[in-house]
Amino acid sequence: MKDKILNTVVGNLIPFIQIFGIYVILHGHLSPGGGFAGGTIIGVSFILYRIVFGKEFSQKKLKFSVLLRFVTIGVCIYGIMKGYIFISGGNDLHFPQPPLGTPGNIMSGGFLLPLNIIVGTVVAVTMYFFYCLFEEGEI
Amino acid sequence: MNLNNIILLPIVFPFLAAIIMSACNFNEKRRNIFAGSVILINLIFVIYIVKSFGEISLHFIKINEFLDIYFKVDKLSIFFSLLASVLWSFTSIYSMEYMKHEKKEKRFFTYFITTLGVTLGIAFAGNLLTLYLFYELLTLTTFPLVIHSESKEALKSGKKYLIYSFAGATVALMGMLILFSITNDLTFVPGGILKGNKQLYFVAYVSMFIGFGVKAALVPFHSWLPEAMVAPTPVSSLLHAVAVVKSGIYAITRVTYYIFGADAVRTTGANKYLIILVIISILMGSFLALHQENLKKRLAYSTISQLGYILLGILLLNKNAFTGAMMHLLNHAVIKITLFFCVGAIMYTTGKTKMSEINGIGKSMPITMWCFTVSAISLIGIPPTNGFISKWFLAEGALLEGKVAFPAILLVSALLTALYLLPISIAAFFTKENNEAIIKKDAPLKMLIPIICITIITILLGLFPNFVLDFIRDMASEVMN
Amino acid sequence: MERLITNYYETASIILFGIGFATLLLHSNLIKKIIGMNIMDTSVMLFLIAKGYIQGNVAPIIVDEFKGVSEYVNPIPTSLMLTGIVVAVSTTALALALTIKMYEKYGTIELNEILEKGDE
Amino acid sequence: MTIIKSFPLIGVLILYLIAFIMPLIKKNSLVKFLSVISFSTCLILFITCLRYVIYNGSYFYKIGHFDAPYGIEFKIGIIECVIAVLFAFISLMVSWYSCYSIEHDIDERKIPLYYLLINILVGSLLGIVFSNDMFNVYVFIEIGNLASCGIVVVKGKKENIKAGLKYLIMSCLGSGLVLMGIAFLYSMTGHLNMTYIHESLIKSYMNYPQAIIITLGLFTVGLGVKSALFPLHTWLPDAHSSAPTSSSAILSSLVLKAYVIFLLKILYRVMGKEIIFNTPILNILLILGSLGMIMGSILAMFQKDLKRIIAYSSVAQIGYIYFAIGLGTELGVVMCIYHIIGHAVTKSALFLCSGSIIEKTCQKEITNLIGVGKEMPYTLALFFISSLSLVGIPLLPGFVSKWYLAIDSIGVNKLLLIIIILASSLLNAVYYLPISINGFFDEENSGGKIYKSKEKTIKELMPIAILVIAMFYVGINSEGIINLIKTALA
Repeated sequence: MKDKILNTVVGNLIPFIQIFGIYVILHGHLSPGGGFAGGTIIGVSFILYRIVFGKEFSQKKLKFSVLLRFVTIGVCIYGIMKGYIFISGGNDLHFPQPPLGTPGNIMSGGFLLPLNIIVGTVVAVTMYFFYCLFEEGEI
Repeated sequence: MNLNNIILLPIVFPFLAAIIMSACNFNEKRRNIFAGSVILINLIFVIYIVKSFGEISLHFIKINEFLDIYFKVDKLSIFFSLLASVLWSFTSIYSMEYMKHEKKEKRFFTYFITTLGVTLGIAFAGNLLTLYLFYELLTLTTFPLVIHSESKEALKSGKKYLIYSFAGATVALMGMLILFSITNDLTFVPGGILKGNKQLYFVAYVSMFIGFGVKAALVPFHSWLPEAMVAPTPVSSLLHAVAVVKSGIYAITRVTYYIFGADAVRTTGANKYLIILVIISILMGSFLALHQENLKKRLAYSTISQLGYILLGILLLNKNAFTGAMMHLLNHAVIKITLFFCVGAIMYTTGKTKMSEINGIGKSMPITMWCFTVSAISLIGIPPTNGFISKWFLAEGALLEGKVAFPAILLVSALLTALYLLPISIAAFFTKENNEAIIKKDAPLKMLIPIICITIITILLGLFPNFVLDFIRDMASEVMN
Repeated sequence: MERLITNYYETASIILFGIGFATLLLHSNLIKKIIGMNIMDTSVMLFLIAKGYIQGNVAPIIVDEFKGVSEYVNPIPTSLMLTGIVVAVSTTALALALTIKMYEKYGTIELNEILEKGDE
Repeated sequence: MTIIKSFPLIGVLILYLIAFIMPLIKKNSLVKFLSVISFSTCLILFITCLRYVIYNGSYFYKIGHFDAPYGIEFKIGIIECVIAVLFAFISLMVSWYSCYSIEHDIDERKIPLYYLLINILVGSLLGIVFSNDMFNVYVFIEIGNLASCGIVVVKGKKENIKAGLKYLIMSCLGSGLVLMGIAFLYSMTGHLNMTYIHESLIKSYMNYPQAIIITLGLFTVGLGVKSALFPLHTWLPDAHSSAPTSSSAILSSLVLKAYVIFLLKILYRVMGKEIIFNTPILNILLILGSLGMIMGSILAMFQKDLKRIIAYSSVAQIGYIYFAIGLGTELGVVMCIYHIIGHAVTKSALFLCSGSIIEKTCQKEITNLIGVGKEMPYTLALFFISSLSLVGIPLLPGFVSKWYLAIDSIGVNKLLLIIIILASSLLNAVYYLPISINGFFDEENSGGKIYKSKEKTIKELMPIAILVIAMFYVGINSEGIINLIKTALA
């Protein structure tokens, strides 16, 4: 895996993949795509990174504990936000209801955008974990 | 209301005492005093309750119409509780001495006292569910006593005893279930609560009779009794002559006369089939006892046949037979406990248990053997003794029912009782002691006192029975209207 | 019987379900079992989405303006099946991880061999 | 006042949020403390919610801003709240017990992961009980399915992984069937919300006769596999005996019951009485239930391993629960719920006692657990008391439910059933009592054991003692609980 051509090609390619992934996440709630699809794309870029540059190099860059903390915080924030929406919706509690958002502009979706971003990151990291798990049996 | 709580005292007090007993370990001497005093205090409680008889009844835990623990004092419960607590006190004195050569007395006494509480619970039970609850507890508390010596064989017979009692309890539970679904009321009312005749009554009555019969050593289910003889003598004497077996009989009397009522049982016609079973158990018990080598096993088989007498009296469903049965319950308890005590005394002093070993023992242990012979004679039923009175009433009841066969069976089995009891006395007194010199070494004093007192009671009951007889008579009239 | 012919999506999915169910139960190789499990899940998804399909309508994506309700296919089963896919993926991932561990510990992934080996 | 209405949802959310915080915390004791805190807060929430529901009746709680047919909603009734309180109480006790004993079962690094799985599992069980939306219940079932496989496998030994994989495959099978059932229901009615499905089914069940039978079949088999109904129970003994103690306690007392509750909801809330009475479903349940009762106990008799005996006995008790449903009468359903409560308390106490016994004496076979009574008298005494309840001594929940089941079966005048009930309670006695008897009384080969040598400290026995007291409470005031459930069903 150490040959020069692959490294340089992949080195330039990965940033573009990641940008496309971010684009898909951001436009998730208003156009086809969304957190899940965008997250998988970014996850694929991590995996590509690991295949090409080998285990110990990617270990240094994407440390397991950092990613784990990232995922758990992401899920907690997701839980709190969704919980707030659920509780506020519960029967006749008149908390301010986040706006439903008009198709077309990003910022109008109230909670939808941050939720999508979090889902994207979580899915990306889990994809990466799956791959590492199956490649060496241990992340 | 507080007066009614008194009824709880004799049941709960032994439990507490047992817990105290197991918690702090006294030395040998103080423990005996503690056990003896607990049982005597209990006896006083029972007598006090008996004095204020009649209006005491208490719903201990009333959850719903079926799940309530209900205690009530009535004539039958006084009769049984008095019998149990008096004999319990004698056995406690006896076992203080006897348990010396068995180890682990502390555990023995804890379970011994708890069983007293449970038996009084059965005596005072006001409805069938409380009776069933204490009936199950009786199995659990007597189990450690049965397997006291913890030898391989004791554990095996303990297991058998457990399986028999649990199977019997389940069959009795089935009867209770069917009964409850018809009447949904299980309280004991003299004269019975069932009206009319339904096919289900037959099934309920038979299953309850067999269920409780297992504990009363009915023939097909009797084999646990001789094997339970592996337990130490105070256990086998008290439990298998008085508490466990009689509670089976007590439960059957409760079911027959206080739930079904005599005429309801007669209409179901169940008693015709069950009487055959009872007769088999009378004859089988005596035949098996004839050639038993081990003394305790012989007495166990004789218990089976004597219990058959009592069941016969109950099943004949008339006043005289009922009186005869209750009298025999009392006499048999008193006589059988003396017989067991004497056999225990022989085992304790000379270590002999076999028939062949005990010839000539009358000279070295005169008092024990004299009491043994007196009780053996009264069990056979020779006129002046109390055994005769109960057999007389049983025969009268049988004749009243128009069945001539039963008195004949009673006489045959009386003969058989003579055949298997008297050889012991003859061997003890008249056969020549083969070689050792006759050393006069009778049982220790603490064992002799209970034996002598109970033999005196047997003789008194024989000569002046009418005090107890009138009590039983008006109990019978109350039940049989 | 003719009803089976007309909505052939449903029949196809039920046949697929049967195949998946059988492979899951009968095969002793663990990987084959997991494949069977996946076939079963996909067949249920096919069944549900086929239920949502309305002849001649368009996929429920708003391209430029909203064409009224009757134009679009029923979106609910498709959205349900999104979660269904996630669930199927996660169970398969767990099952595969366990198979790897089994291979490490037992050396084989044939279930009947493992059962005998496991007993000793 | 209305905040109480959203307590059930808050409870479930708390469980999930705290679950995901756990991997972040480094110190294990803090993780354990956190999980106990989360369960106790849930317990308090559910008790207040129960009292609220008793006074003001059950209500529908719509989640988010979309009302019923489209949004998801929770149905908070008396039964759901009683079961939720039961689940929270038992998981509190089990997690309190596991605080002391978990180090023996799994290694250090995995403890935060373990408590994460426990929290998620209990959260998903509560979800199954509360939710009124079919697909939502399916998602909760899947989460519960993965979490319970996780806690079985967490030990990482050979037989754990085999049992975990077997469990995973069987429950995936089950949830596949359940999903197919939901698909059928959706195709028939077009709704996913149970109350709406019920309304449209009542109107249209005439023209789908076979489809309804297929759906019922799918649900019964699917949920039967997951709740270890007799012929489909093969995974249960391996999973429960190899899993660590606290997880096998939760598995057998809570997880199996949630699926039974869901089946009850489908039978009585989605399908309704008239539909299921003309299908043979109830008799099938009756037969399977009684088979389970008898075969479960018979299989338990031949087992050598202590935990496998208790696992098989929970197969028998699940047979009791299905027997109660199969009776079909209203009292039958009441008794089914009562037995769920009674059995959950007894079984968790039994599993915890056996776990502590195995942990201390590190002997799994009952043959060499002979003198354990001398060494651990209190633990074995607690074990004996809870086994008494299963054997059916009056005043304990086991007896009460057996009694009412028998009365009910007489009411339905199927007398044969009493014999089955009594036979199975006798069989229970045959395999439970020898354990305690050999433990306490066998002097012969337990001579060398010193008194109370291996006894766990009082602190560790406290949760089991509280469970046994709760068992007595359930037994004593059984009348109150039964009336409560009766009012709920009316």
